[in-house]
Amino acid sequence: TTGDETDANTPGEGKAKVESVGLMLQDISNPFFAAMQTSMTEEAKKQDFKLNVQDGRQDLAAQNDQIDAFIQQGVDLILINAVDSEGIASGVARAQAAGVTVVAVDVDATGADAAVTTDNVEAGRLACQSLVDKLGGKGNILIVEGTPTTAPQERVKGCEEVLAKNPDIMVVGRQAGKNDRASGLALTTDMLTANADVNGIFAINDPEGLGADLAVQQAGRDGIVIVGVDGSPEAVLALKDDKSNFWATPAQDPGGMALKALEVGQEIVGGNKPADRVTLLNPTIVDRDNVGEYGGW
Amino acid sequence: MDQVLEDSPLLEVRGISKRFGATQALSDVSFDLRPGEVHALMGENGAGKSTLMKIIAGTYSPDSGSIHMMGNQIVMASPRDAMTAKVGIIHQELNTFPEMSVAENLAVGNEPTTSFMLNRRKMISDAREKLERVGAVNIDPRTPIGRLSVGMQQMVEIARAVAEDVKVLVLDEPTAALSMSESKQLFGLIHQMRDRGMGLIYISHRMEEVWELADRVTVFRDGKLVGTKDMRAAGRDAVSPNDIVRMMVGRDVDDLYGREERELDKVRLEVRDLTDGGAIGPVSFDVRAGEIVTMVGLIGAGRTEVGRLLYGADKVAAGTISLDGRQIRVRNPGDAVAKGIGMLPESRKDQALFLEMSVRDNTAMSTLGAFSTFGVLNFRRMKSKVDEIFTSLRVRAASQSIESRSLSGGNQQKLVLGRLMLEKPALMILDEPTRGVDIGAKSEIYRIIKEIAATGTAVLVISSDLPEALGISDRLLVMREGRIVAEMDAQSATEEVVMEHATGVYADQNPRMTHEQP
Amino acid sequence: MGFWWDKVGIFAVLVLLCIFMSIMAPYFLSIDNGLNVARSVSINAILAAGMTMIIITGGIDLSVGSILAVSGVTGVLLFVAGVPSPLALLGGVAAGALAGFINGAFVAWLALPAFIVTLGSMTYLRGIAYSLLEGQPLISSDLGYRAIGNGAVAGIPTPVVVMVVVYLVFWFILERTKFGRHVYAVGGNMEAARLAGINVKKVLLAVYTIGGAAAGLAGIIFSARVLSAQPTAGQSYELDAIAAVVLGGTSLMGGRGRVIGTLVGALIIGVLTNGLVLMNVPFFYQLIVKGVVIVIAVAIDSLRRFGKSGT
Amino acid sequence: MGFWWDKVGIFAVLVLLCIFMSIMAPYFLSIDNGLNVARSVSINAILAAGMTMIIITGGIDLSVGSILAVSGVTGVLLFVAGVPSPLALLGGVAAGALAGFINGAFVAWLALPAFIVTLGSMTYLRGIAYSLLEGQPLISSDLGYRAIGNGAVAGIPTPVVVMVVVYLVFWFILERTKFGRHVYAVGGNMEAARLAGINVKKVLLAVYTIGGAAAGLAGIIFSARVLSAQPTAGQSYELDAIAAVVLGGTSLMGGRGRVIGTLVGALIIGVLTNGLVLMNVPFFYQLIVKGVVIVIAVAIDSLRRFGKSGT
Ligand SMILES: Nc1ncnc2c1ncn2[C@@H]1O[C@H](COP(=O)(O)OP(=O)(O)OP(=O)(O)O)[C@@H](O)[C@H]1O
Ligand SMILES: Nc1ncnc2c1ncn2[C@@H]1O[C@H](COP(=O)(O)OP(=O)(O)OP(=O)(O)O)[C@@H](O)[C@H]1O
Ligand SMILES: [Mg+2]
Ligand SMILES: [Mg+2]
Repeated sequence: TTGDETDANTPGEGKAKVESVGLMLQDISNPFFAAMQTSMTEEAKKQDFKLNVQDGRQDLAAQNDQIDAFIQQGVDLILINAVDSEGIASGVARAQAAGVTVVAVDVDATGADAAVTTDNVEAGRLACQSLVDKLGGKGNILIVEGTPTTAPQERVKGCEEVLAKNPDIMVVGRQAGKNDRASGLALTTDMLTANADVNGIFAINDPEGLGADLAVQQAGRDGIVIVGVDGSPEAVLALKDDKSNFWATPAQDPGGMALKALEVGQEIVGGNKPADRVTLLNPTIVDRDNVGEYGGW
Repeated sequence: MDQVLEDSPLLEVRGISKRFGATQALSDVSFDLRPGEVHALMGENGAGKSTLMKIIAGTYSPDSGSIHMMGNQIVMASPRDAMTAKVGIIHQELNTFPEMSVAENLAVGNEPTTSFMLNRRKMISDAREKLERVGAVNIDPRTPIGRLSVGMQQMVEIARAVAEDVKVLVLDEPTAALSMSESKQLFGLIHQMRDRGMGLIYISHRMEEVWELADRVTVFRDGKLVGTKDMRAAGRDAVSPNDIVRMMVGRDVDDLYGREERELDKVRLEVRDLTDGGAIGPVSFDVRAGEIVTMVGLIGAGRTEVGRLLYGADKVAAGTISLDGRQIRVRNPGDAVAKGIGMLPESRKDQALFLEMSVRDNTAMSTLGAFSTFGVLNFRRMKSKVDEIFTSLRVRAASQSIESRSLSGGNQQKLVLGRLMLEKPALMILDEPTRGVDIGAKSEIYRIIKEIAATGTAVLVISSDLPEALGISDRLLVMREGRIVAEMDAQSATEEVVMEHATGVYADQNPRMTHEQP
Repeated sequence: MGFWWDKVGIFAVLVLLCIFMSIMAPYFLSIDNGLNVARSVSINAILAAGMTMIIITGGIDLSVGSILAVSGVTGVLLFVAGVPSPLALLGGVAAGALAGFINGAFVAWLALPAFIVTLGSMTYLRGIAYSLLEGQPLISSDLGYRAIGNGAVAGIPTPVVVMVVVYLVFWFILERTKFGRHVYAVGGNMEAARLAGINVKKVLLAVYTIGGAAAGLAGIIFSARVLSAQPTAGQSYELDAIAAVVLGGTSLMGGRGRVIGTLVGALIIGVLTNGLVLMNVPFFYQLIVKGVVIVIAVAIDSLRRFGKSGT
Repeated sequence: MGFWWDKVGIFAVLVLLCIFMSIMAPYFLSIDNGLNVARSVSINAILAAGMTMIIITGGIDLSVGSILAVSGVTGVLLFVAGVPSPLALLGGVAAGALAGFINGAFVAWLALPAFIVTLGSMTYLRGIAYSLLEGQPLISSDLGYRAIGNGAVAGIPTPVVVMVVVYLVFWFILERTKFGRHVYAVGGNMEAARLAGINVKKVLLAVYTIGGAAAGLAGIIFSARVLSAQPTAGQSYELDAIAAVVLGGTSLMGGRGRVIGTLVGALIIGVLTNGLVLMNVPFFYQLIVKGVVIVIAVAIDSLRRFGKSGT
């Protein structure tokens, strides 16, 4: 559809020229997803394809409409970061029926040709294992949950698996925030008031964890270990900051994940289905001890 | 009066025109006001009187023409400009702030301050002073104005305008909501102001008032000035009310009330010891089929309240209501309509009209059930029935689908009357049926009321217009402080006697009444 | 220009917008995309139809998004529990009507301000939607009434067909029935309506119940579209619905408005959203453009008022 | 019971709620927690103060949450760009005032309905907040005016001190100045206000600008509290602010209301949120309880109206 065909990127073995890509993110206002946008925008310039990025605003119906608009535009490939992995299935099917390749990113999407995801359950496991280890297997902790969408819920699930194996860890408070710094701060402040003896906090992502960190500092409480999830730049700063109580974050690489999904998608369009439908990118734990070696997003 | 002043008008408008959409409200009107005179404006509803006044007061800007004060052309771009020019106005419609106290209402736009802070104490003392000036001493400046009756609120509005140190005062139907005694008080005030050399423009549909007050009368018709009669120069006898009516309506209205004998049938409405549990009642009275009974009294006497109790608009605490010999309980207005009671409320704008709906919908609103099958409206039936009503009431409306907002006051009043007629009620309560209605429309409304009575309907009128009450009724009920204090035959009653009972101040000890109730 | 503009006003804005989009966005002007827009508009349009009636009475319903969620969840739960799908569908709509009825009860009987009543119910209904499913979406790929979200009738997507039927029904109720006249009367002058013998409370109760039922229907379509019960569904939809109503010329003061205008308003929002996606406008700028267009649209529309009053 | 209840009404609800929480939630009744509640309430309370004034004129401002975001972002961006922190702070407040002024211009000059104007600006201002930062939060741990969010004056958290000052100022403006009277007059009867010589447009413009400035101040506090510029800040805060105003007895019809009531309303919401968290009530049930309490609170409060009208 674009008139000026340049051969800047030579299709590798089986890699086909993908001319236009639709990227659907569940919530661009979250830095994690915004990082996907950034890396894809750069890549689009580099490889010279058309990129259309849409924000799902945590709304499944909006994502459905966006799929229809992408079909309309005749994109070759949709990279979808669904609000809900199964709720998006009907939209995915429509896209495929229209001949569009669909690759799920970060969160699997039922029926997608392929998926490149982080194991969010594993991320939750890693975070809480790190917390439990740091606490020496016992203590009182708080959990700051997120919005009731797939990724935050899986992280909590992973954490609970670890906690189940550590009966000396008591969850004394759990509240759900909005995945952001402000709600992490507000909820933690209140939970700290209700619980004089808190040793650790698990937050489902870094913004909430960093908000919890602010709450702990403002409350003048010492020795509380905080873990988040994501490995975001702010978390890295906190890990290097002496005043901070932030201890660890399982790092994911949103930008890399999006690029990987692009690559898989290009392969599929070129006729090479990957052996495994799902490419799992496992998170690695970044903590105060190894933060120096972490490359960041 | 100084000769020079006499010659140069205080206020003069030249060649004013104003158009609203398709309506030419004023065309090329020139008009003047001299110091020390009361200049009355008369004309049918929609003739353009209020529009001209609003232009003088800076509310509207004219499409063409100019305004001059004492020979100098001035620009009236906003109400502020009018204030600066010392032009005061009492608008036809109430312009109160219902959530504010009387004192705050009186101060709005001109709040007393010390340094930059509000001076509330002064606000209240100022208010007392202003109220005193118009003789409304019984109003507490701290009451929220929304709790006062319409008449009381009107007195506050008058106090607000009069208190200004104004040179020109416009009074646009100030007495429409007032009863005789408040009106008298106002007239005294008007005389004082005139004698101080102020110029007053007085708009009214009540010929008696104009006759009592005016030095000159100017008549408007269809946005044009028809003519001016100088009664001071020519002498009052040189002009007759009929001359003016003819200028207004274009024909004679010789017998406004058209008094005639009516056949009275059996008692339709029987009210016994009705009370709201508070200031109203207990009242007892009857109205017979075909009879027109009018409740008169001062504002706040409780007439409206009695009407509302009968109609189920307010809660009855005790007492009985019987219609055609059967005792009924009226729970709410819907119930009242179903049981054969109809009411024309006191304030058509606030309580009766749906201004944005068509005149047809307005007329049929209470009887839509009769025009529908299974809730689906039959427009043809509705249209022809409304047509019928409009013809018999002589409603002037461009079509049935225009918004009722665009009708003149008199025609709006007829819409509501038409609504009642469609209900075919056994009892019709008419609260101030001719408030703000021009003389031509008035005579028609009187004719309609009598026609309704002639069909055997019991008609209970509430009126503050004494000549009207005396003119159209068979019987009068005089109310004071929530009770009926006297009942009399309208034929033999006089204004003086009615006033004595209404005020409780008896001049002679031999009242010509049929009997007095306890 | 009074009359002509009065009728045409906002419709002209829609036409202009479509012309603009056809020029700027390739793919915009096609039957398929037209159907896309209609389908994506359908849920908001159905919410907005009920909202129109409520706003005409001088009220408002902030809880429509939450009602949508509760109804969608109820429908799917019923189906999953084995209730025959037509009944499950009706159950969802009934849940919406019940939620609306409760709103109406507070507004009509206790005379509480609709804004705060529905702000409250927006919150507790969301909580109910979550707790019905413990926060997890419930997937039902074989949902019995999936066709209402994904099917098509003679090439027209079913949600669009439902939307058209809903608008015909609302138009009929408002324009052609006694009840419709009463709705306008209550909104135009509540005291006058009462004194004219209208049972104001009953009208209010009915209007909120109907609005709730419409939101319930929208919830059913939503869940059929995504083949699952989503407790997060419909968040902040109330604002889009209200925007459609107001763009369509219905006054928030009550007493005036037409459901056809609302449909045009909903289409404006839908065309705008769709067109901006097709034009590949970055998300942040979409928000800016959308906000500005909403303000400009009402500004243009208000010209007719200026035209009318002559000032 | 008229007068007494009139004054006390919603305050009694607050007291009851506090008593209930003291019994149910350990730690609720402590100075520290009291300060927590006050601090967490401060942002909403400041938004609600401006909202009160706007609602008294019969208007509404749905954009306060977005203004908060834009102002917070502006302040941090200025600081990061090297502007001295008092000026950066003022810059943020000024950005809020400007946004409010634009709202006011549409409402006052074009006579557009405030609801739709601010619905539009809510959308475009959010877009602006995002695009200023390209969607990413900007962390600034050494923010020059961090004390306004995290500091304390004589043991009282600074945001609480700011809140109290804001309320004193608003109380003074509304109760003790001529401008305040004009605000009530415009809301009570706009036409009458115009006829009384009040410059209605100027009043409206001023009120929206002041409301915007208050939201701007809230934005500064927000960003100082989280030590960063957050483009997502303040989403749906407008509803909490309006809830506080209405709970506080201000009529959405305009002309009536008091800023002290709003503070009580904001505290009710704050105490409720805090208490439910202290009681460790799960999120879903919090929503249910919160929604129900809001409705019950206005219902209780409306008793006074019934008491008054006697029906
Ligand atoms: N704001 C307005 N918009 C449109 N038309 C108006 C407006 N104000 C007045 N009119 C029309 O202008 C004409 C003159 O109205 P105006 O109020 O001046 O009459 P009036 O002589 O005062 O009548 P009344 O005796 O009933 O008070 C009427 O046809 C009226 O409908
Ligand atoms: N001095 C007063 N101060 C306050 N309220 C008053 C006063 N006098 C009367 N009212 C109010 O007026 C109402 C009774 O007047 P109502 O309207 O029934 O009388 P009315 O005879 O029809 O007079 P109007 O001509 O004003 O309608 C009551 O609600 C009462 O509270
Ligand atoms: Mg007039
Ligand atoms: Mg009366």
